[in-house]
Amino acid sequence: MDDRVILRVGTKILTPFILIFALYVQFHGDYGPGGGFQAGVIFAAAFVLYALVYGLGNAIKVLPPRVAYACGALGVIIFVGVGYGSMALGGEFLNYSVLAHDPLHGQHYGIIGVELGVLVTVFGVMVSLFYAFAGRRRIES
Amino acid sequence: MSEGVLMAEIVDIVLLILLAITGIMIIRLRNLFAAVMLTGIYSLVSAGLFVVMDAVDVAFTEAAVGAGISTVLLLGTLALVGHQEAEPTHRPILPLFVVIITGGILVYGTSQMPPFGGPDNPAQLHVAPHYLEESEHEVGHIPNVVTSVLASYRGYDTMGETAVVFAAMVGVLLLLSRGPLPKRVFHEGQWITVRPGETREELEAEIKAGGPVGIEATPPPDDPVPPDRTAGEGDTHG
Amino acid sequence: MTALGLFNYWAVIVLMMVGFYTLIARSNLVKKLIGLNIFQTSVILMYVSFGKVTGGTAPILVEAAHAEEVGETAEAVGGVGAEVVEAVEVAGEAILYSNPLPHVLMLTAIVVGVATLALGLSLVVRIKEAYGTIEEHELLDGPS
Amino acid sequence: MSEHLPALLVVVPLLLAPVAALVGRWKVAWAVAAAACWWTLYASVSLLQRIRVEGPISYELGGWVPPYGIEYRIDLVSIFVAIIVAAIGAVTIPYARTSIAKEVEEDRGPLFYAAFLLCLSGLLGISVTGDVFNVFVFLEISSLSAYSMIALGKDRRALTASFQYLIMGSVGASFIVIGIGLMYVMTGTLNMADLAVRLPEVADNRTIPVAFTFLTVGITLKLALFPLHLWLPNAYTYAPSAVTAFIASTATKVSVYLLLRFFFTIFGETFSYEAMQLDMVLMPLSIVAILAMSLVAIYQANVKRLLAFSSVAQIGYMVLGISFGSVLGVTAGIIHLFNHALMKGALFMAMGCVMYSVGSVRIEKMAGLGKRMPWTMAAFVGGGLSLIGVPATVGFVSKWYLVQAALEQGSWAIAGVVMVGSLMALIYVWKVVEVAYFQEPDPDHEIREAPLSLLLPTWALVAASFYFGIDASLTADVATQAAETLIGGIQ
Amino acid sequence: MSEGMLIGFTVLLPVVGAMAVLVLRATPNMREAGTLFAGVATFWHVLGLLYLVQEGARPRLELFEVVPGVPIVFEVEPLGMVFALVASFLWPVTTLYAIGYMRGHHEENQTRFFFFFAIAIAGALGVAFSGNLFTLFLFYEFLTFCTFPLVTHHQTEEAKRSGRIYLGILLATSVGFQLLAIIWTWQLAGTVEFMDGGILAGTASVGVLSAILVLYVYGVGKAALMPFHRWLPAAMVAPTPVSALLHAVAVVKAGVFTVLKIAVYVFGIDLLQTLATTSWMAWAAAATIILGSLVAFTKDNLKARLAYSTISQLSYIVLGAMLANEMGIIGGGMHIAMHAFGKITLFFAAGAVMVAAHEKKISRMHGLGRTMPITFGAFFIGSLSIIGLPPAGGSWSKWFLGMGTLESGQLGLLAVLMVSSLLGLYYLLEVPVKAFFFKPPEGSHHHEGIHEAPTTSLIAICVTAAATIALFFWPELWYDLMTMAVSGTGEVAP
Repeated sequence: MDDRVILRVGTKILTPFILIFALYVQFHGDYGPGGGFQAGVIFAAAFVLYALVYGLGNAIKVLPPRVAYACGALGVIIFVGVGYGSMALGGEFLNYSVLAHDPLHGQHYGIIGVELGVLVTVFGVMVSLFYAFAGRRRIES
Repeated sequence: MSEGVLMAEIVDIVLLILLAITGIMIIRLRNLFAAVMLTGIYSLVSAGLFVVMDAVDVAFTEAAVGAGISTVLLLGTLALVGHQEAEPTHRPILPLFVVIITGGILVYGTSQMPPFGGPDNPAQLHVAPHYLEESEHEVGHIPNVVTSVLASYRGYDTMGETAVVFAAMVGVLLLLSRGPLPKRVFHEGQWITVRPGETREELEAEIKAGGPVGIEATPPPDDPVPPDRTAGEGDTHG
Repeated sequence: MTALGLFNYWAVIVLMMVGFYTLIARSNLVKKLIGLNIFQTSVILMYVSFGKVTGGTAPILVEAAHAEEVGETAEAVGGVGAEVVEAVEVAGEAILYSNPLPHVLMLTAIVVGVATLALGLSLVVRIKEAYGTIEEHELLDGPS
Repeated sequence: MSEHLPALLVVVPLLLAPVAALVGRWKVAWAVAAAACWWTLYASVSLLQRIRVEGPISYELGGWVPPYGIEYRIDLVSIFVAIIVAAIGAVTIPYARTSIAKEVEEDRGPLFYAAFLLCLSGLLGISVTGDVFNVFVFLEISSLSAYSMIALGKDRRALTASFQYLIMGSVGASFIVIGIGLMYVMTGTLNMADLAVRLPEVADNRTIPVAFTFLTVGITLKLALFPLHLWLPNAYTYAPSAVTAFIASTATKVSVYLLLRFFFTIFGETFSYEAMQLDMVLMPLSIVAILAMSLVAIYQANVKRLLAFSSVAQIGYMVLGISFGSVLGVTAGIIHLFNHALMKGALFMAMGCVMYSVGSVRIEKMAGLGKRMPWTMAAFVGGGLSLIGVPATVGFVSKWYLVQAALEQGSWAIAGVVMVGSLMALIYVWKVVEVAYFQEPDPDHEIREAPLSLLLPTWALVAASFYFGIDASLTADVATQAAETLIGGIQ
Repeated sequence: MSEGMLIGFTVLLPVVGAMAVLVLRATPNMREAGTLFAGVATFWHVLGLLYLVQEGARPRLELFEVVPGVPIVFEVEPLGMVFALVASFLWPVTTLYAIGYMRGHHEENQTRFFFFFAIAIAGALGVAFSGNLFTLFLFYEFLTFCTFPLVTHHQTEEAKRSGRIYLGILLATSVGFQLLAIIWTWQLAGTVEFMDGGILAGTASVGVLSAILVLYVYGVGKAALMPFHRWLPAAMVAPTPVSALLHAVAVVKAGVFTVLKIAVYVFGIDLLQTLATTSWMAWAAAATIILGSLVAFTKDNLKARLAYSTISQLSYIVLGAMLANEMGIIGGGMHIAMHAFGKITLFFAAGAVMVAAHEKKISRMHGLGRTMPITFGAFFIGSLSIIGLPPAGGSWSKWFLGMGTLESGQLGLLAVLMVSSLLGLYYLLEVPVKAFFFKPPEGSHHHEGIHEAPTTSLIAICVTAAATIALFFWPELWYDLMTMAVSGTGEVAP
C-alpha cells in the first residue's frame, strides 16, 4: 500500500490541473493548436488516470457509466442541434452566421457550440470505451 | 535555402527513418505488449514529424489519441486476450506480393507528383489560400485557421467525425456491455452500484451476507485491469 | 525543388506498406489491428506531406493577432495606427503558411482511425471469449 | 423547411440516433428509429419530385460556397440511390421490431436502433454529398455501425465475420482516402464538380491514374466485387435477420453508386473508359462473379449464405452493366440497383421469418415449410422468381436492359452469360423450393407461421418487386435519365 | 362491351373460375359446377371474339407499359383465334372428363387441381391473344409455372423428379434462348409488336437473323423439338386430365403456336425463305418427327407412347412453319386444332382405361375392347386423326402440310411425313386392335368386374371423338382463319 501513496496523492493533485489544461486546450483552440477533440481526450485521460490509480469501482462512483454514455450521445445532439438552430434562424444547416446579428459573432458562437459538442462526445465516448474494456471482467462475474 | 529549412529537412529524414525502424520492429516482434508499446512510440514519433511539417493540431491529436487512447485500449485488450502471438504457419507469399504491387503503384503514382513542399503545388493554390486569406473576414478573429476550417468551413465533416466517435461507442457497448449498464442506487443511507439484472432479493442477500455489495463486490480495488481470460469463458453464443 | 524531392512521399509509402503488410499477412487479430493503425497513421503522414510548404509555418495567423495588437498600441499612443497595421499586414503576406486543409481532413481521419480500432478491439475481445483464440488460422480451421 | 430537405434527409436520422440511444426502453427507441426511417422516405421521395421538375439541387452546408465549404449535390442518380436506402430502411424498421426483439437482447435495443440510424444516415449521406472527403466520413459512419450490427448475430461466427468485414472495409476506406489525397494533391479541391473541371487538365500526370486505381480498388472492396467479396458471405449469413436484409439491400448499392459517381461524374467517361480501359478490367471480373458465384451459391447448405453468394453474383450484373459504359448499360446497372434491393430484401426477410420460427436457415431444416409457413415460403418463391428473372418481376426488367446493353455492343456471348446466370439462379432457388414444398415436415417439430409483423414488410417488398416488374416505366424512366445525366457529365 | 374489354374479360374469366373454385371448395359439386360454368362462359366469349375476327377486325387491348416502349398488349388475330378456340372449347369438355376421372381415381387435393387448371387456361388464352413478343413471353412463363403444381400433383418422388425436368427444360430454353432472341429482336427492330409481314426484315444481316431464328425455335421448349423434348414424357406423371388438356392441347400447343406466330408475324414468310437456318430447322423438325415415332413404338406404357406421339406430331407444326410457304403454315395452323381434338380423345381414352381397368400397359389390354367398347372406339377415331386418315380431321392438316413440302420442293420432307404416318399407323392402331381382336390371356381374371368409364368422362370422350370426325366434314372455319393469318388481310382467300 505504501508504494502507492505517492501515486494516489500525485493523482489527486494532478487531476485538477489536467482538467484545467483540458479547458485551456478547449478554449485556446481558436488561437493555438487544440480544440474540442483534443480537450475531450485530455478530459477523458484525466479520468482514466483516476480510474487506474483508484480502481474502477471508485471511478464508477465518481462518474457512473450511464453518465459517460449519456455524454457521448449528448455531444452529438449539441453539435447537430447547433445545425438545427442555424436552420431555424433561416440559414443553411450549420451556417453559424445567422446565430447572432453580426455574422462574425454568429460564427464565433457557432464554433464554441460545436466545439462543446465535440468535447462532450469525445469525453463521454472515451470514458465509455475505457469502462467497456476495463470493466469487461468484473461486470460479468 | 535557409538554414532553418535544411535543419527541418534533416529532422524530417531522421524521424522518417526512425519510423521505418519502429514499423519493422513491430512486424518482427511476437510479444504483443512490446508491439503495442512500439505502436505508441510510432505515434509519438509521427507526432513529432507532424510538428516538423507544420501540422501542430494533427500532432497534438496524434499524441493524445495514437499514443494515449489507442495504447490504453490496446493494453486493455491484451489484458483480456493474452499477449503472445503464435508462430506463423506458412510463408506469406501472397500478402508480400500484394504489398509490393500496391507500393509499386503508389511509387509510380507519386513519381510525377509536384515535389514535396513546393509552394506552387496545385494543392496549395486552389482552395487553401482562400482559407488563409479570407477566414479572418468570413469566420472572424480565429488565428488558428485549422480551427476555422474544422469548425466552420468543413464543420459538416466534423459533425460526421463526432458521429463516427459516437458510432464507435455504440458499437463497443453493443459488443462488450453485458446487459444494461450498472446503476447507482441510494440504499440505506449510502450510494451503491447495482449489477445489471440484479434483483432486489439478490442485493438484500448480499447485504445480509455482510460482504461487499453490487459492483464493488467483485473487483479488488487496486487491480483495474483483469488478468488474462481463459478461452471461451462465459460466452454462451456459438 | 528541395533536397527532399520525392523522398518524403516514398518513405511514407514504405511505412504504409509496412502497416499494410502487417494487416494482411499476420494471423493474430491484435497484430492486424496494429497494422491497420500503422497503415492509417502513414496515410495521415502522406496527407500532411501534401500540405507542407517548405519554409512555411503552421497555419496559425500569429502576425494577424500581432498586427492588431500593434495597431491598438499605435492608436493608443495616438500615432498613425492604420498605417502601422497595414505595414504589418504587408509583412504578413510574405509569411508562408502550410496548407491547413489536409490537417483538418487528417484530424477527422485520426478520429476515424481510433474509432475503428476501438470497435476492432472489442470484436477481438469477444472473439477470444467465443473461440478461445485470436489467431486467424485457428479460427478458420477450428470447429464452426 | 423544404429548401432544407437535402440536409434534413441526412441529419434527421443523425440527430435521432443519439436520441434513440438515450431513451431507456427499446420500444421507445424503436419508435424514434421508425419515425426517422419514415421521415427519410418522405424526404427522399419529395426530393425526387423536385429534382424531376427542377433538375439537380445544390445545398451549401454551413452556407459556404463550394469548393470552400461542403456541398450537397443531388441529382437523379443520388436521389434514386437515396430512395432505395430510405425505402428499404422504412420497410426494415417494422420488421426489425419483432425480429430484433427476438435476436438481440432487450437491453441493447436502444443501442441497436442508434446503430441502425447511424448506418442509415451514413448511407444517405454518401449518396447525396458532393464532396469526396465527406464521402469518406459518412462511409465510416455507416461502416462502423454496420460492423457492430453484424456482430450481433447469435452465431459466434458473426464475430469473425464482422471482424473480417472491419478489416477489409477499413482497407477499402483507406484506399479511398489515398485516392482522394492523390486527387487533392493534383487539383487542390475536394468538391466533386470542381474536381470534374480540374482533373482533365492534369490527367496526363501519372498521379491521376493511380488515384483512379486506388479509388476503384477501395470501392470495389466495399461493394464486394469478385474477387474482393470475401467478407460478404459470412457477414450476410451470420448477421441478425433484419440487419442482413437492410445491409444487403443498401450498403453494396451505395458503393455501386460511388463507383458510378467517380467513374462518370468526377473522372469522366472518356478518362475512365478510354484512358484507363476500365471495361477491360471490370467486364471479366463481373462475368466471373456471375458465373462462379452463382455456381458456389448452388452448393450452399445455409440458405442465407446461398443468398449471400447470389448477392455477389448479382453485384456482378450491376458492374457488368456499368462496364459497358453506354447509356443502356449504365441504365441496366442503375435499375438493377433498385430491383436487386427489392428482391434480396424480400428474400432475406423471408429467411428472417424462417429464422424466427424454425431457428435455423439450413436447407435441411426447411423441409415441409411450404405447408407449415405458406406465406413465408410464398414470399420466398416470389423473390426467387425475381432473382431468376421471370417476366412480370423486377429481375426480368433488369435482365431486359442488361441483355439489350450487351447486344448493343454486339457481345452476344455476354448476353448468353447473363442468361446462364439466370438459369443458375433457377437452380439454387429451386433447391430451396423443392425442400420446402416436396419434403414432408418433421412431425415432431411444431412450426408455426411467422407473425404478421414480419410477414407484412416481407410481402411489401415482394409486392413491390412484382409491381415494378409489371410497370417498370417509372424506374426505367428515372434510371435512363440518371444514366444520361451521368454520361452527359455535370449540367 | 368494347372489343378491348371483351378480350380482357375473356382472359380473366378462367381466373374468376379459379377464384370460384377456391370459394366453393367445401362442396365439390358446387366447385365443379363453377369450373364448368366458367369454362362455358369463356368459350362463349371466345366465340364473340371469333365473330369479330371473321368480320376482319383485330380487337386490341393495350395495358400499361412494362418498360418504355414495351407494353402489355393483347390483340386477337386469326392464328391466335385458332389456338384460343381449341383451348377454350376443350376446357369445359376436359373439366367434365376430370370430374369423373378425379373422383373415380380418388385423387387428393382436387381443389388445388381445379384451381391451377383454370389458371393455366388463363395463361393459354393470354398466349393466344398476346399482341407482342413480351406479352407472349410473359404468359408463356406464367403457363409454365402454373402447370407445375399440376405436374407434381401426386407429390411423390417420381413427381418431384419429373417436375424438376419439366421446369428445368422449359425455363432453361425460354430464358436461355427465347428471351435472348426477344431482346435481340427488340434491339434490332425497335419493337416487339406482332405485325403482318414481320418486323425483322432488313434489320440485320442474314447470318444474324438466321441465328435468331434458331434461338427462337429451340427457345420455345414447349414445342418439344428434340433434344428439348424430355419434359413432355416426364410430365405424364400428372393425372390424365392434365396430360390430356395441358400436354396435348394448352401447353404444347402454346409452344408450337408461338413458333408459328413468330414465323408469321416476327420474321414473315418472305424473310423466312431467305434464311439459311430455316431449312435446317425444318430438318430438325423432321428428325424429331421420325425419332419421336420410333420411340413411341418402343413404349409399352400407353401414356408414354402417346407422349412421344405428341412430340412427333408437334414437330409437324414446326415443320409447317419452317416450310416458309402459305400451304405449310396453313397446314401447321390447322394441325393445332386437328391434333388437339385427336390427341385429347386418345388421352381421354387412356385415362378411362386407367380409371376403369387400372391398366397402363398396352400389352395387357388384350380383349379390353369388349368390356369398354365406347372408349376403344373413340381411341380408334382419335388414332385415325393422328395418322391422317379419313374420316378424321387430321387428314386435312396433313394434306396441307404435304402440299407445303411439295411447294417448297422438299420431297425428302414429304417422305418423312409419309414414313411417320406409317409408323403411326402401327403404334396407334395396335391398341384398339389388341383391345378388340385379341383375346384376354387364358386364366386371367383381371378384366372381370370392369365397366365403362364414369359417365361424365364418357360424355367427354364422345364429344371429342365426334368433334374429330366433324372436323373432317367441316374444316372450313380453321382453313379460313389460317388463310386470313397467312394473307395478312382481313379478307378470306378463295
